[in-house]
Formats: sequence, C-alpha cells, structure tokens
Amino acid sequence: MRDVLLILVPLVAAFALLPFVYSNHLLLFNFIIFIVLAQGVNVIYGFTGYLPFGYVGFFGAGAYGFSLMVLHLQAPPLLAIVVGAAAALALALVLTPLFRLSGAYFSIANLAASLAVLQVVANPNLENYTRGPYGISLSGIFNPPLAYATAVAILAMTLFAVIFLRNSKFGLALQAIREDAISASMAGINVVRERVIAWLLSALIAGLAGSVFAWYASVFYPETVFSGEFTIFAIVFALFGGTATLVGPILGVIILYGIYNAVGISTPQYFQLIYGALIIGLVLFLPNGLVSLLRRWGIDVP
Amino acid sequence: MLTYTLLAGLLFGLYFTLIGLGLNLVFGVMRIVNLAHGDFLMLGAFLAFWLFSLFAINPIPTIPIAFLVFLLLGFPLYYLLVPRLLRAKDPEMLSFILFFGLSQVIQALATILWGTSERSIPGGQLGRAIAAILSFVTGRTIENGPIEILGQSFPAAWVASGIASGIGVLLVYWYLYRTKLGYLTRAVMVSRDEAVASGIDVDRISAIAFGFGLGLAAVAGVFAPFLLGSITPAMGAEVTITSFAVIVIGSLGNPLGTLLGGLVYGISYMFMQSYYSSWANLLPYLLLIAVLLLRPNGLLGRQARRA
Amino acid sequence: MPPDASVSPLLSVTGIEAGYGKVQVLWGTDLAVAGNESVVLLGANGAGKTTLLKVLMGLIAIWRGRINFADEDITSLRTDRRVRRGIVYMSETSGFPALTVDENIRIGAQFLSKAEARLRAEELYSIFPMLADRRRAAAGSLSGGQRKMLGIAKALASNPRLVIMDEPSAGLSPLLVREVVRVLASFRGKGLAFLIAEQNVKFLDLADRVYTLDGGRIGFVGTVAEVHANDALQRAYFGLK
Amino acid sequence: MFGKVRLSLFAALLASIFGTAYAADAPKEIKLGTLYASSGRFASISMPVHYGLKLWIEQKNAEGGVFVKAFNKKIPITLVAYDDQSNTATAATLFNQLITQDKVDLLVSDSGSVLTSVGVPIARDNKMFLFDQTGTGAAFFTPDNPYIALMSDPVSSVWPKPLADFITHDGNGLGIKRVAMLYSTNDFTGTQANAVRKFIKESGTDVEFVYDQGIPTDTTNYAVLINNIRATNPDAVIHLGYAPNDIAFIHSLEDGGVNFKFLFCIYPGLETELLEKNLGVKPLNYIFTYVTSSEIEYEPNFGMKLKEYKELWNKKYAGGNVEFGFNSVAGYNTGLVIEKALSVAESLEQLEIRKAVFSLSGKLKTLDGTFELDPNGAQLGMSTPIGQINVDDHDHVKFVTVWPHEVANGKPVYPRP
Amino acid sequence: MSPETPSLLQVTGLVKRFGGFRALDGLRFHLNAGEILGLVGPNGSGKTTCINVISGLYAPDGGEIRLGGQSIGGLPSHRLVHAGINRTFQIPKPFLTMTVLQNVEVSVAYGGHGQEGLDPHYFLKLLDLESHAKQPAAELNSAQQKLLDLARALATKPRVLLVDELAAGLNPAELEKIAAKLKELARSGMAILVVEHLMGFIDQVTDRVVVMNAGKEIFEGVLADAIRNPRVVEVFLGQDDAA
Repeated sequence: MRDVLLILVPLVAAFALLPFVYSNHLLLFNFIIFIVLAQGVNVIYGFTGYLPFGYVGFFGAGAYGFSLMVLHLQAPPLLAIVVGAAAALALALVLTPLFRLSGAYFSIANLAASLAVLQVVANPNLENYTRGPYGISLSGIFNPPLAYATAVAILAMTLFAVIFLRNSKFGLALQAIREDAISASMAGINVVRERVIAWLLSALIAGLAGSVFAWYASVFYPETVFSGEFTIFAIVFALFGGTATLVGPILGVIILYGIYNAVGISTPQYFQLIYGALIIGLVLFLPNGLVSLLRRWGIDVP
Repeated sequence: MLTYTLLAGLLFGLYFTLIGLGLNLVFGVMRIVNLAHGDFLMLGAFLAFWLFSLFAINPIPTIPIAFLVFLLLGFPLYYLLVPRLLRAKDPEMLSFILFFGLSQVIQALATILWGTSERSIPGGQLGRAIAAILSFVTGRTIENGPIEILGQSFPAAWVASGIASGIGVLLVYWYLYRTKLGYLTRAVMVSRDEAVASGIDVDRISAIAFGFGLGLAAVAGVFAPFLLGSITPAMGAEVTITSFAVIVIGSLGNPLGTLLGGLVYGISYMFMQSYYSSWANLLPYLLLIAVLLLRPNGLLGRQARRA
Repeated sequence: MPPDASVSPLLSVTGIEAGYGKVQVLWGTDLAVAGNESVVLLGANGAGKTTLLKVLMGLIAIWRGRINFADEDITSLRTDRRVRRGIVYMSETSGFPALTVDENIRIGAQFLSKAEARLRAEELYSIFPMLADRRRAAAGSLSGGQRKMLGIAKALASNPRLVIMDEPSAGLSPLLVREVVRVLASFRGKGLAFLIAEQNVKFLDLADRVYTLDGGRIGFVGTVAEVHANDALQRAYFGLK
Repeated sequence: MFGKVRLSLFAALLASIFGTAYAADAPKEIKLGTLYASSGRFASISMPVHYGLKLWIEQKNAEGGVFVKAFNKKIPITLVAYDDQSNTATAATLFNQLITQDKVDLLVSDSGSVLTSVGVPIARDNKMFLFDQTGTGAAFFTPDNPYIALMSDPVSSVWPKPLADFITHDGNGLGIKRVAMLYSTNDFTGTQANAVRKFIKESGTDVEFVYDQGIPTDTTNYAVLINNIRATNPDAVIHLGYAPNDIAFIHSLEDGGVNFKFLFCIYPGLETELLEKNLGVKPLNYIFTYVTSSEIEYEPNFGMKLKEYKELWNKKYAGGNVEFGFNSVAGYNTGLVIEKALSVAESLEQLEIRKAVFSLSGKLKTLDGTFELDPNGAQLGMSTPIGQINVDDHDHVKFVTVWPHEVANGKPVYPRP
Repeated sequence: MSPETPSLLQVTGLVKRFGGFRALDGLRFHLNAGEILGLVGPNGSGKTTCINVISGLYAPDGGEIRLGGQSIGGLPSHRLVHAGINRTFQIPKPFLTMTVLQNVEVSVAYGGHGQEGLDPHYFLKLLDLESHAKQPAAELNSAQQKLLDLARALATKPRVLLVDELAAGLNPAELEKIAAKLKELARSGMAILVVEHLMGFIDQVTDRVVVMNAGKEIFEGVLADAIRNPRVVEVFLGQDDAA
C-alpha cells in the first residue's frame, strides 16, 4: 500500500500531467513504454532468474495482434489492445517448453524464438495476412492523446502488478524459486506452474506495451516492432536500476534513457560509443544495480 | 541441382564452423557469451580489407597476421573485462549485456574510423593466390577461376574458406587434445574451481582461450568479403546470432560439434534457399529451438543444460 | 605445536579468520605442520574444515591472520603460486572426470619439465598399477576407489612438500577406506607432509598429530594416543565407544 | 502574363506598405531539422544523403542564406540534425524532438523507407510538412495526409516501369522470352518486384517468368540461388536488392564464373562508385541498371549541373568514406527543392510550404531530373531510364542509355559477351 | 517386525539408477507414525538418494512408495509436501537473500495445506531462531541454517519428516536440545526418518535403525543389535581392528 501511494501514484500522475508542460509527447510515451518493458523484464528475470533475450517477441506479437485486428476486423483500438495482449500470451504459452532449458540456453532459445516470429510475420508469402515486409499502416484510428492515456493506464497496471508481486504470497514464492528451486518445491510450491504464471504475466505486459505502441506509431515495419534493441534496452535499464525491486527499473529507465536521449541530442556523433562504454562500466562496477548502491548507503528502497 | 546444393551447403557450413569455433571455445572455457564475436569478425574483415587496399597484401598471408594480432589483442581485453565479470553473481547472464556493450563500442569506433559504406575485396584476389598455391603444390599451371568439385564449379574463395575451416577445426582439436595448454584448458572447461585448486593459472589459460577465440573470429573475417559479399561496421550482430545457432546445434565446448553444427546449418540452409527461398532465414532459429528442445545437449553433447 | 619446537614448521597458520559473505566460519584458527609430518584434522560437517583448507590453498579470501610456508609469508599468494611452492590440494571430487587418467596426472605435474613429468608419471603408475592399466580412460569412468587413487596420484605428481586432503574417505566403502589409508601410509615420513581433514577415524592410523576443529575454532591438539585417552573426544567423534 | 504582372505589382505595393513590418518579422534563421543514421543497417544509405543535404546548406549559407519569398530576403539556414542510429523508436522521438522542442521550420526525413516510416504519422499529427528524401514506400502517400512529398526518387510502385517496358519491347525483340527475377523481400525491392511482374504480365507479350523468388534482405550468399537460376535457362535475369545484395550477387557471379545473357541490378546505377570499389570495374561491364541523375547529365533549370556538383562533392569530402552516387545527389536535390519552394512560398506556414512544393511539380528540373508529384505527394518524376554499363579501355564506366527511346544514346549489347 | 496395521510410510523394492549405477537397488523398509527410524550406512550406500526419491526430487526407476496406503512414487515434490512429506538437506538450502522469517512464511503459505492460524514465529521460537527473524538467511551459520531448514519443513505440518544429517556441526548442548525436539515431534505422532553419521545421536533418538549398503537394506532392528551383527560390522563399521 505504501508503495502504491509513494511510487505508483506520483509516477503515474507525473506521466499523466507532463504532456501539459512538455510537448515532446512521444518522448514521454517512449519513457512509459520502456518503464513498462523494463518492469516486464523485471517480472521474469528479477523474480525468476530467467533472462528473456527475445523479450521483444511479445512486444511485436502485441503490436501485430493489435494491428491485424484493426486492419482485418476494423476493431476499435481498446478491443484490439486486448487481442494484442492475448497474442503475446499465446506466444508465451507456446514457448513454455523453453523453461526446460537453463541459463544461457534459455536466453538464446528465447532470442531465436523472437527472430523466428519476426521471420514469419515479415514473410512475403503471408502478405495477405500480415502485410509481410511491406509493413503496417493503420489509418482511421490514429489518436495520440487517447493512445498516450492508454499507455499511462498500462503503466499503472504494470506497476501495480510488480507491487503485488513484491508484497504477495505469489511474489514470495517466485523469490523462493529464484533462490533455490528445490527448496521452493519442498516448501510446497508448484515451481513449474508459478514460473509459467510469471512468464505469462511478463509476456502480457510486453504485449500490452506492443499494442499501444502500434497504436501510437500507426505506421511501422516488422523490424520496427521486433527490433532487438527493445529487449536490450529493457534489460539494461532493469539491470542498471536493480532487478527484483519496484524502484530499480524505474530509476534505470529515467536515468539511462534520459542519458540516452541527452547524449543522442547533444553529441550524436559519439552516441553509440558512449552508450556502449556506459553499459560495460555498469556491468563491471555495478552488477547489482543502482539499488544495491543505495542500499549500501543505508537507503532502503522498495 | 541437388549435388550443387549439397556441396554448396557443405562449403558454406564449413565457413560457419570457422565462425562458430572461437565463440564455442570462449563459452566452453569461461561460460560467458561473447555477443561481440561477430564484431571481432568484422574487425578481421577490415584488417584484410585495409592490408589489401593500402599495401596490396593478398588475403591469404593476411590469415596468420589476423590470427596473431587478435590473439594478442585477446589478452588485455580478457584481463580488462572477464575476471571482474566472473566475480559477479550471475556472470553467464551478465556477459550478454557486457559484451553487447563491447559490441556497441567496437561498432561505434569502426564507424568513426571507416565510415558506413560496404567494402569488399575483388574475388579474383583470393583465387589468384589459391591458383598460385595449387600450381606450386601440383606442379601444373592452374588457372585462376572457379574450382571444380564433382563436376560442379565453386568460387575459389569458398573452397579456400572450406580448407581454412578444416585447418581451423584441426588446429583447435590439436590444441585441445595434443598440447599441454590444451589439456589445462579442458580442465578449466570441466571445472573452473577444481582447476584453480589444482594450481592451474586459470586466468592465463582463459586469456589464451579468449585470444584464440578472437583470432579465429578474425580469420573467419578475412573470408567475409568473399563469402558474405561485403562488409560494414554493422555486420557483426547477425553473424553472432547465426554462429550461436551453429554451436548450439552442434554442442557447446566441442570443436567437432561445431563442425557438425556448421554442416547441418549450411546444408539445410542451402536446401531451404533452393526450395523455399523466402523462408530460408527462419531455418537457423527453428533448427536451434528444435535441437535445444529435442536434444538439449546438442547433437554431440553430453553435459546437462536443463534447468 | 610441532614435535620439534626448535625447527620452524613447514606450514604455520596463525589467527585465521574467514568466511562466506557476512558469515564468519573460522574464528582465529592456529595450526602448524612440520616437514615430514602427518596431521589429521578432525571435525564434523560444518565445523569449518573445508573452509580452513581452502583458505590455506588461497581458494577463499582470508579476512585476518597469516599463513607461512617454508619460511615465506604466502598469505596473499595466488593458488597456482602456492602449488608451485609445493602445496597441493586434493578436493573431495579429486580430478577432472572428462579428462583421461594420464591427463589428470599431467595436470598434477604441470610445473615439471616434460621429461620430469613423464618420469614422475611412470613412477606413479608403478605405485598405482590399476591406473596404469587405464591411463587412456576418462577419469569419470573409474570406480570411486580408483578415482580416489587418481586424486592421490595427481596430488603427488608434482613432488609436493605438503599434501592437503579434504575427506579422502568421502564416498568410499570401509574396505576402500582401508586401502586409501594403506596407500597414504606408504608415503608417510618420506619427506612429505600431510594435512588431512577427516571424519573417519581410520585416518588416525596415519596421524602424527591430531587437531580437532569445532565451530571454526581449534579444540584439541595432541597425539593419537592422547586422543584415545580423551573420553570427551571419544564420545564426540567416535560415538559408539 | 498580365495577371502575373498585376500580382507582383500588388505584392510590391503591399511590401511598400508593410515593408517595415516584414523586416521586423523576418527570422534570423530558418531552422531545418533532419535525422541521419551514423551506424546500424541504414547507415550506408543514410550518410551520403545527409552529406548531400549538408553540402547544399553550407553552399547556401556561404552565399548568405536562401532567398525566402515570404520575407523577401536571404536568410541563413541552421541545421538541426540528430543521429537515430538506424533505430526506428529513436527516430520517432527525435522527429518529435525536432518538431516540439527545436520547433524547426522545415522537417526533412532520414533516408530510406524504414526510418522515414515513423516520421510520417508524427509529421501528420503535428501538422508539419515532411520532406521525404528517399522513402519510397507506397503506403506513405494517402489522400488523407497532405503533410508529405517524396523528393528525390520515384515511388517504388512506378520506379521499374522503364525496366518492364524495355524488356517487353526492345528486349522481346532481341529474343528475351524467359525472365528470371530474384528480389529481396523488403518494402523497397519487394514493391518493385510486384510492379515489374504486373507490368510484364499486363504487356500481353510472350515474356514469361521462369523463376520468381523472394529472399530475405539480409541474404549474403547467392551461389546456390545463381545455380538454380542458371538451371532455368533464362534469357534475362532481374536482381532487385539493396547495395550489399547487389555486391554479393555480382561477386558471386564473378567468382563462380557465371554469365547471364542479360542482367539487371539496381545499384550499379545508383551507387556506381561504391560498387566499383567493392567489385572492381570489370564485373560491372554490360550490366543493365537504372541510369540515375548521378550518371545522366540532365539539363537543370535550377541549381548546379551534375558535373559541377560532383566536383564540389569530391573536393568537400576528399578521401572520405562516403562515395559519390545516387544518394549523395538525392540529399542535395532535397535541398534544391526546399530552396525553390522557399523562393515561391507566400509564408512559412506548413500548408503554404506544401502548396509551394506542389506548385513545382512538372516544372522544376534539377540535376536529379524532373520533379513531378502525384496529388498524394508520391514522386512520379525523377525517373530513371534503363541503361547498360560499358567499360572503356581505360577502365572508365560509361552508361549507354537504352530506354526510353527519347533519351536513349546507344544500343543494348545482348547477349552479354 | 512387520506390523499388523499398515505403516505410515512403506517402501518396497525401491530402485534408482544413475546411468549404469544403481544407487538404490531394491530398498525396502517401513516407518510408523510416532516412530523415529535411523537410516545408517557407509558413504555412498544410498541414504541421501533414498530421501531424495521419497521427497520427490528424483523419480524412482522401480519399486513402490506408499504413504498411508496411497502410492506416491514419482509425484512432484510440492504434491508430496501437501500429502504430508517433508525433509531437511544435508547441505542446508535456505533462500539466502530472504529473511529468516520469510523463509518460514513461504512454507506456511504454500505448504501449510490451507490450515489457518499457523504462525511462522511459532516455528522460529521452536528452533531458537526468533532472534534472527529479520536477518537474511545468508547471515546464519551453517548449524543455524540447518535449523532453519528444519523449521521450514515443520511449517508444512508433515506427517513424515526426513532428516538428512541434521546433527553434524551442532555442539553437544545443541545436540541434546534437537534430540529432545525430535522425540517430542515423534510423540505428537510424526514419523521421522533420520540419516546420520554420529552414532551417538542415532543411539539417543532412534527406536529402530535400518542399515544400508550398496542401495539396499542389510539389517533392521535396534542399534545395539546392529553393532553386533557381523554383516553390519563388516560393511559399515569396519572397526574390527580399530582401537
């Protein structure tokens, strides 16, 4: 409850109000998308230890689920978002056997899966269904203010989910599984089921983000919404802030994505260099994230 | 058409074996994922390109140069990055991110230095050297041009990379199984803790393996202008992902597995390209997932990789 | 105390504190092993034996205290340097299962020259004929007892001055334990010192002196005869008696 | 005629009345915002376009700025350019940054369809007119979006018309019946392939496709494909791909010793220097390609001639890493269109700028050809004749234009020797 | 000693293979409610494997495990926990970064099969861990971690408790205490299986022992008889020549 009042409400309120004072709404929108994605990575990596290197697959599935509903069935956007999220869920269900793999193998297989979905979606033989490589162009539903508002709502839902995870019996179980799966099962936890639920939740979050992204962007190519950079960014942001916490991924996005945009706008010529070096430094000197540093200084963060 | 597809797959697969070898070695010894592998290949390719365009050095002599330069580069890079990474809580996972950062830095520097355009080396260059070598070996005059295998003609560069890859596999095999450093390396692969306890200087062994991995990537890079058409600073990421598929299909830590993985990948890719060309790029990913789920240890694997 | 106090011991350890994370396991442990001496360290699971041995090998960071070996301070020396100076370690797993017997022994002899190493290996094969028969076999294919023998051979391959062993009896049947003790006994007093952490009483047969470790502190130091004379120890470690 | 004079008189009158007000209102600078990709997969097409645009800006500023009719004076141009790293999400925020934070007067897209695509809805949403440099995606140009026009190359769906026409007319006469087409499956070349197929089928001739395959754009390996194409015994081979695809394809033909009787590729014409550098000159001989502005000397009615521009480019970017080619002309051409539009636009209102740009349609001729827009802003002009590369004895590449006949300056060599 | 009424836990012909190695090779024993049974044998005789199979970590390759007459072999661990089986580990496996209290809370929440009113603090007090409740489990020493393991197991209200080498590392005073607690638990009706090296402890707590060698039982009865049994002495104690 404290987290809801101190973190969720102010953050959501800030993003709801910022558009009135700052006019680069898309930048704000992207901040929201990345906070949502970083929290989605947090749910699966932070709480179960599985690093989803193909996380963007769910984002893309959401974007395409949304778009195809709009294109083929002229569905209203809010309904299409539900379908987009369902598409991501369906993909996550199909991929549950990957949980039989450990460590790097899971990550690589997940990456391969997301690329496979991209190859399918972008295939010209499916042009009649997905528009293949020619990309999606949604007209008639373009409504940035409403899409932005929806994104804020998704942000609120995501944060609420993470707060729930951290403070519920279920979250405790996930944490236990991550620490020691065998002990967790001896505590009576159905390890496989709980992991899959976390996985589905994490996919759902990405699917929602992808849907609303498709709505806001309205013109995009398959490689736009399946770009591996979404995955990398979300992971790096979550890690930088500190996983398995509520505040970590938020701090990560605000600081790192903030720097990203500042560097990109001020010194674009060294953009990639600075960013790459920053990531290296982060892993070497702050592997447990900013939150661990704050805790070392005696600041308790949720 | 069938024979040609099969042979082309074989040669192409051998090339991907060469690409995968170094990545496999690094993962096997350090249990870290070098996401910048493809970027080192890119650097090797640019080395060959510059040696050729500035000093007219043929790509064939560039091979040992590239190997040595990157072997040596491997040491400082190892000591700078890896020991610290290995002390972290989950090095395998963190390595993904660390080496992604390295990949970004390499790509950025390469772009700043060399621009973004495609670069290549005219195909005849490699053919000329090979023709000269073959003429010398056989004592007959061999014309520069495509090389005939079983009545099918292939670019000389393909055959050359196939040979280089074969040598690479043998070299890694010889290193691992016939030299003292090799069995110390394998000891580290089996158990890093036990290796430390046995008095093995694990960092030195790992640094050598790391350098070896980069060296092999660079050698594969020398052939890249011929086998991948052209090179750019941004080419690395895709190469890395495909070579992952190759080594996982084979099995991690085993050079023969990489050979098998490369061949399976190369041949099936070529068949896809022949018969379902627009789906060809889906193949490595499906193959990888299928192998992981059906035979989680790779086609030649023994070690457990299940959760 | 070493038997002859006038000679400085081969290994002397003073005031060691160490542990994992925030958990302290060793609380100021002192210990000494003279050249040519066999010392058995008795202690229950969790008493800190493995921690102590790992600290001696440099496998775990030391928090406080000092380790001297052959009149040299080796407290902050890397493990491979310690091995070069003549301290070897036989872990509970003893060797690399995926490597052959021969390769395992050569890893033991890695600091010898090629010729010396070969000579030493042949010497060891004559002592362990069952290993000689299987030198090309993977260590993982050996039986538990053979594995243990391989571990010993690997440890001895570098002509060490001090062999540190962590529970050589682990996983062995009593008959095999007896065999291991017999083999180790044959090396006793031949210019080689042993420090063996054990729970198995059989190993007392090897000991010149006995230390007991309890809760990270040295409890008792004395000869085997003194152990047998001590009722409390008898109760704690040999239950049945 | 008379009307025009009267109008200008009226304008002069207005100017004399509001002259002072005009001068006070004239901005010190015109802000031009654009994006480029210094790294990533689109860098190699983005950088030459961007350099071309920059060259135009520097040139104009050296002259004291561009003439802006709305203020009746020369005003310098400030460039606000961000690096999107070939990342579409980044490009999207940067487009927004340009519009909402930097409040640029003119919005110019990054090159290529993918990076342009994210800018299309943003520009439209913010009612900013988007100067689309080379994003040829047909989906961008819709009746409900007045805020876009394509500058420097034809929209993908009409681009290959001359190619199809040549094959069905002259080519057919030379004996071309069996056509093999291999294309990369992305918006740019996929759409062209669809168009070629459509035009040829609609031609009613006996030209048939014996091979028609799409392959992933990141394909680098063509040996097996070439072998398969050869097995169909085609009279003509059309390869539609990006520059790396062309390089790999021609590389593969050369290395494998394969010669097709007729080969069409896009980039030997678009990026001739780049392909020469990569492949050498000889492999390009007798290849059919688009002959673009970087090779044809159009008679411009505005701006420099090609030769002058090339000299300027080579002086400016001497020893650099960006080759002169179609893309470098495209970026410069964007500048010329902007310059001309500013010289006729009544104000800097975005819809006024649009009106000015559209008013140039069919009239403006630059070193890139004739500027001609359809009502949705898709480029129909800037068309590219079909030509054949001819390497002379000094290894110089020359283009023999073969179609359409009105610009043709030679006869095709068929079959390829 | 085969009882008239069926035992709470009945193991018959249990087999577990690892590759070619038969870690359990037809093991048979039974455990009654309210009884403490000692499972002893040399290292590698299969004691821990036996616990791992009964607690569902490994699926058996043959034989049968019955709990209260129901066959439970091969069920996943969490279902066995709900059926009333729990265990401790030889090397304790607490959730290291979670607090001691949270460690027990997880068990109460998921293993308490819906019983209301279980208080995690009760179990901490029971095992003298209450003062560490707010500390992360990583800060406990290994003896305390073992007690935490036991606390977690008890928090799921098991009918059968499998205790793997609990005593090792405890000092004599702690040993006395824990022995008393185990006996008290048994008196309340719990069936307890104790694997232990310390014979003194076995002697102190068990009613009966099963001696294992090479994956099967070779003796069943009271400890005093066991040490007089020549086969047991031969394979296990091997002390015929000891002092």
